[in-house]
Amino acid sequence: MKTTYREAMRAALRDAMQRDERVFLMGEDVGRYGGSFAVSLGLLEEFGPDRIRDTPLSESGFVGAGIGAALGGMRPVVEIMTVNFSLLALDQIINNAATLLHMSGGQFNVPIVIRMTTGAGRQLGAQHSHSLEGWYAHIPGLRILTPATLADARGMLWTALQDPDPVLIFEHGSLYNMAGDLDDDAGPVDVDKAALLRHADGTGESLTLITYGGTLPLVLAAADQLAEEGIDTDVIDLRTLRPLDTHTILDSVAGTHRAVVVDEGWRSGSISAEIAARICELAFFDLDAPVERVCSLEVPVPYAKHLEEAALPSVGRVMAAARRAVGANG
Amino acid sequence: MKTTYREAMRAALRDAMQRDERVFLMGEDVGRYGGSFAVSLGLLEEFGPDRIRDTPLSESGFVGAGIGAALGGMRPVVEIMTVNFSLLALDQIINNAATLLHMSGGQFNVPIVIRMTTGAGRQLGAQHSHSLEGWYAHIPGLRILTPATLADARGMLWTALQDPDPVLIFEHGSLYNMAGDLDDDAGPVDVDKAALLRHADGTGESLTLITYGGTLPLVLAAADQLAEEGIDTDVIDLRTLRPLDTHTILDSVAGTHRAVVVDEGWRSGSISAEIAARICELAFFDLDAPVERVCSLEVPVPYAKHLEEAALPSVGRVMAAARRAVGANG
Amino acid sequence: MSTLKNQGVTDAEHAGHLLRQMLRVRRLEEKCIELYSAAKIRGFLHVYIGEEAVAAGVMEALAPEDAVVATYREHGHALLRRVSAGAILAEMYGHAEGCCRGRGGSMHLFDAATRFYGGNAIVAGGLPLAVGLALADRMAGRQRVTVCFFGEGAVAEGEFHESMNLAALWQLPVLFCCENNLYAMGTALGRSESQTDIALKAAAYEISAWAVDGMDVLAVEQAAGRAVDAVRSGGGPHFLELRTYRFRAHSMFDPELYREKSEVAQWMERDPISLLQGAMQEAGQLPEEDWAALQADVDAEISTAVGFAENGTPEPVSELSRFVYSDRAEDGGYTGDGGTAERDTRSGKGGAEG
Amino acid sequence: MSTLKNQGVTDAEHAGHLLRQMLRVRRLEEKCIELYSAAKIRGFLHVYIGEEAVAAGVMEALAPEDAVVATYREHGHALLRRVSAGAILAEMYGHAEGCCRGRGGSMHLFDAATRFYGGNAIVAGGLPLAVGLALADRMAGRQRVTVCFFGEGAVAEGEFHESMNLAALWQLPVLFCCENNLYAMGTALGRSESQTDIALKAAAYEISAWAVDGMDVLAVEQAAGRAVDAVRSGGGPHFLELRTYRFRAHSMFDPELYREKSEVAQWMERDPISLLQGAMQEAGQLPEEDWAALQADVDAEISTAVGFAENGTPEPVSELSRFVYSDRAEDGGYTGDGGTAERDTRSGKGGAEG
Ligand SMILES: Cc1ncc(C[n+]2csc(CCOP(=O)(O)OP(=O)(O)O)c2C)c(N)n1
Ligand SMILES: Cc1ncc(C[n+]2csc(CCOP(=O)(O)OP(=O)(O)O)c2C)c(N)n1
Ligand SMILES: [Mg+2]
Ligand SMILES: [Mg+2]
Repeated sequence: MKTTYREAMRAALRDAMQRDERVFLMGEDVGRYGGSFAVSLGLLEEFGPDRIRDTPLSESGFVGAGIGAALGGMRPVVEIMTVNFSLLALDQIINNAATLLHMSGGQFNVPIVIRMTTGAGRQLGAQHSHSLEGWYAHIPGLRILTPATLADARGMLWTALQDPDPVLIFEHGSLYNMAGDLDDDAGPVDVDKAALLRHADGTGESLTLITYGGTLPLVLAAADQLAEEGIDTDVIDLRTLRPLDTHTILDSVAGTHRAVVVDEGWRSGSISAEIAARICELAFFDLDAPVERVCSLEVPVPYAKHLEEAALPSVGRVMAAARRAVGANG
Repeated sequence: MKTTYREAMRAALRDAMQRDERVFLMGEDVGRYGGSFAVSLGLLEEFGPDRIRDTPLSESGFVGAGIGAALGGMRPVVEIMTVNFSLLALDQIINNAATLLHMSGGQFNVPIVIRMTTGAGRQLGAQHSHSLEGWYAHIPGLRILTPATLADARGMLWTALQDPDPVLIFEHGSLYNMAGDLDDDAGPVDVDKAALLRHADGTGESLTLITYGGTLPLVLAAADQLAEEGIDTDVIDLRTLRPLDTHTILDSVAGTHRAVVVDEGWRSGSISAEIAARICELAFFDLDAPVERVCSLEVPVPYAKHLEEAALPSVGRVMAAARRAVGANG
Repeated sequence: MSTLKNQGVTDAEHAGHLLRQMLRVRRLEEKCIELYSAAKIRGFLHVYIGEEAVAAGVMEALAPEDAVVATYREHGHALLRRVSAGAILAEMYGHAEGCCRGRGGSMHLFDAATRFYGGNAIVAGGLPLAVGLALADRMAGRQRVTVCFFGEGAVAEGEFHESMNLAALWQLPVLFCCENNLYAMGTALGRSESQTDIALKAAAYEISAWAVDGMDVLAVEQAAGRAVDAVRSGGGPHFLELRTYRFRAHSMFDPELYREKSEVAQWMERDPISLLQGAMQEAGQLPEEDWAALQADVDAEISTAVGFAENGTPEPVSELSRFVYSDRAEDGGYTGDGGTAERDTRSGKGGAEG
Repeated sequence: MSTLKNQGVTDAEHAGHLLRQMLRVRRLEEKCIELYSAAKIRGFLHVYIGEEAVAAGVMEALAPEDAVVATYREHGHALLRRVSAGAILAEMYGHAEGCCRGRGGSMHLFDAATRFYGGNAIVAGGLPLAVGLALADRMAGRQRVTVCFFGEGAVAEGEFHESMNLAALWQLPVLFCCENNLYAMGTALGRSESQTDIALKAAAYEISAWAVDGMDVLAVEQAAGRAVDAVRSGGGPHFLELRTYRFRAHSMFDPELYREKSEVAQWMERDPISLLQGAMQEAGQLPEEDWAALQADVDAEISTAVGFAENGTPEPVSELSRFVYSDRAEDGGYTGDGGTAERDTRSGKGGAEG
């Protein structure tokens, strides 16, 4: 079946609403407007305003209300229009959603799913271009999902709704229009494992490329071009940033002895730092070269196209890092 | 002069208020209550309610107002009672304070200083025990200071106030009662360089211990005990978490070939991850062992004393990591 | 006062019950202070002494299926919601027998059995939760009420505003109970609000709101009864401003520089326990021996609770990483139900090491 | 309307000025749409068409030393605050000649010279800034006014509440201008507020607040004049609810599913430009040739501005990391003064690599 990432997300929402009457969607403009990125377009007509619930501009209030509704037995899917506005709801996410289970000694779990658009690349300027999913992955008690494929856009939501604990789903804004084929019976997916999307066949120099979300397409493109240069890559789509599937990473690096991590967050304190640190900790004597990181430059993302492009990871920067890693064979 | 960390902070505030009439302190209970950690005790009487300004419980509002006042030519010192409540003000800190200079093409810098207590260790439970300074260090546009000594408690504030850009000062709650000697003429300090507080003299196995803030005392204690075991350490107090003084770290590791990073944040995505990643990137072929990290366990900090202690870094855990690093000589 | 004089003491048995409830809280709090001084309890400790009439009166209006959300000053609320004094004290001892297995402490008491949703140490942090609990009831068509307690200091927070608006906009079954004790730590109400009439502020959201003498337990009970009935029968959110006073310091660290001793003394003349006790005695409904028996009963309850706490055991350190994520069973499903969780068919394990 | 009929047109020259101001905004916005379609402008674009009377009326009341804080729908505010159309368009082209050197774009116009503090793409994010700017003036004893524009959607945010309270509590010299165009993206006011009378909400903070016909530029000007005078003379914060309507979609991506075309058409009958133009014509104050000349003038201004933007240059990529931290000079001091910075004696450099 031909579909898009947006449609796959919508199908997942529709499916969840049909399967479980405790599920409802709540957020700014999810209803009458059709969703700011048109993900929920048409669902209001299908499920009515109670279950496709438009909220006022009150991020802290309605995220907190989602947590309360989850405590009250519902299965809320709360949409924060973009990650940029989630900063207004951080207290509720960290101090309530992520901690209630532990503070209550196991009595109150919070089965909420919070979805938000993330990322830059559309010239929206500093306040609308944050990539903070890796930053959120610092918080114990949260599960962080980053669907980057049609199958994951279609499948991760239901899996998240089955989780008794809070799950945050980050959808990169540049992916919504991604089109492709999806199995007609595509459904829930396992989220505990990273995906090895490309496997180095052992010919030539080899290298592991690790990424997730919005940068996956460019990493795959870089892998194709690197192959032409004789650099053979494993490509790992992390899929879940917390908890990280360290095994898949280490298995790959054990074979390739080199890694490049790519993410759109700012470099210092990025999820790439965590991955690099883990690889160095756990595969230190396997490594033939330092782990390379390709992240966003540490500037508020500028509006101008040429500046924004220069600030973000690119195929060129990934290839340069890959060449460095391979050349650094010590 | 005998003093305490608390008194040194107070002296710094008093001094700044006297030297620059644009400086004022604003926050919850800084005035009539005397400051929730008694840092500003007595200042209301000295400077009056305009400049020692009690605010309502409105973290986002008064932090944003501090940013506005800074834009308006004042030099506000905004106290957020603890880092835990700063989550309510994150939108203002990240989307305004940290980005205005860049978004405005250099027109509007924001000379605000935001102080807050950080850290665990006093059985305050999950919502009152966050250590998020390393997490804040991810944000470009901010400068992150973590005074851990009397000299820095006395000296960093004025330096921060001279900075044309937003500076966040994190004061670990366990340090306020720390007593000791301070020069009578102690004053502003450079914040661009990490401090090498102890230097391995080259006898025996050597190792770099890297930390900051609330864990500095325990790292120093561990260093003493390690010396008795014949493990000789450089101890680095980072002092500033953003921008990180990578040079001081690399210089030390070039001599010791091993490092243990200690911080109270949760391990995944901690500042320790960033430091470990940088060391591995920049000193890969110098290293004799993987960089060790000693962080808090990834749980919301529990109330019970024995559980809390088990969750936090300790002298014992630092020593164990140091021994691992030394033993792992490959 | 009028309530106490005219109507309250008509039902002596019920008045005696209320007196007992308030006294139980008072004695529990006094014991907490004592145990804190003895370093048995640590962390922050905020006691409710002086404000007992509020929780005592409001809890009377609730049914077991209702829900309660409170603050860090919530020992009394937990107790009157029927969490045992033993479980409360054991929690403050950091023991496994505590209502949160020692993980929560004084500011984070929780109890699923009585739908007591905390304990929240972030001022105003519980309000959105209460709105959500009420939303769940509303969507599920249940006639339950959620009661949310918070101090007048919380009114300045943005979350107060967002919660009022959501509750009113969606006409949710929630009762907001603002415990106006005139101070937020050292900040007097007049220094934190441009409009100090809190009930009026609530009314600006089109919420039915009224102020009540929070030292008069019968007045509180009556007002809460009316409000809860209205909420339960579909009347939308209601709001009570309960005018009260905290007799003790904000917490164990507060030097109380911000108020006069005379002000405290004046309010103590309206001690809610003495008021009711006096009214009952005046009406001849509280013979000396009943009063003595009542006190002895309560003392016995508290000392049993202390014994329970003292004899508790520390939660094993090996359990430290539990409850970061819900437990998973061998088959990959979730074991705990935490009130809401259910099994699923996933494999793997969410570890505490991220 | 009464204003327009009775009093406004008494000063034909001034009315002509206001007409010109509104028309300048209208033409600029129309040009933006055109340039967006031509992909010269990118990102999000929110135009002010239909709401011109608000900015035009309010800006008249301000002195050069006053400050303005606006939203992401702020091209008109910037223009009428005297940021040149060229600098605005160049900014949207992402050019170095733009008022933020291409870093801000449509939602982030800033200008230190005219004290135009943006441009803020976080709904309600500018309100606390305005409170702080006013606080600085108050503390420094300056008689300046800060005006803060925001949409009615912002009223639901906690930051609105906190800002109202702080401004009122501290009696700060700030004028809040709520541009009530009835929709926040697709959310009608009645679906976001339990109390839809915005001025009444503001009054609940003890702020003098009144509602104004936002399609009547003379009424806006009059109300703003009064309010600014009151604020400047120490009367504390004031609040205007300006009732207006956006004729176009929320942004270039909005399919406008949430409102009827007929509703839009009805409001367009009260187009603020046509209203003033009509009243002036009726009063014989706008001869056809004056109107034609005015239009030609404005068209010329805009096309000059487009030329300026077209001829702009991209900011060099080598400058990308500038302005993350203030520049430091060779001697370690800071070079830029950004309106507030000063030199100091520190050494070293804050790099973009954290
Ligand atoms: C968001 C937040 N800010 C600050 C604090 C610190 N704090 C704890 S209690 C308190 C006072 C709250 O006063 P009020 O709401 O009136 O409740 P009361 O203590 O009087 O019962 C403050 C400022 C906090 N816990 N949370
Ligand atoms: C905090 C936040 N939440 C959501 C958004 C997305 N958003 C941008 S404009 C807008 C509508 C705002 O409406 P209103 O305040 O009435 O202003 P108007 O667009 O009508 O001028 C929304 C929801 C945002 N920018 N900021
Ligand atoms: Mg209070
Ligand atoms: Mg609007």
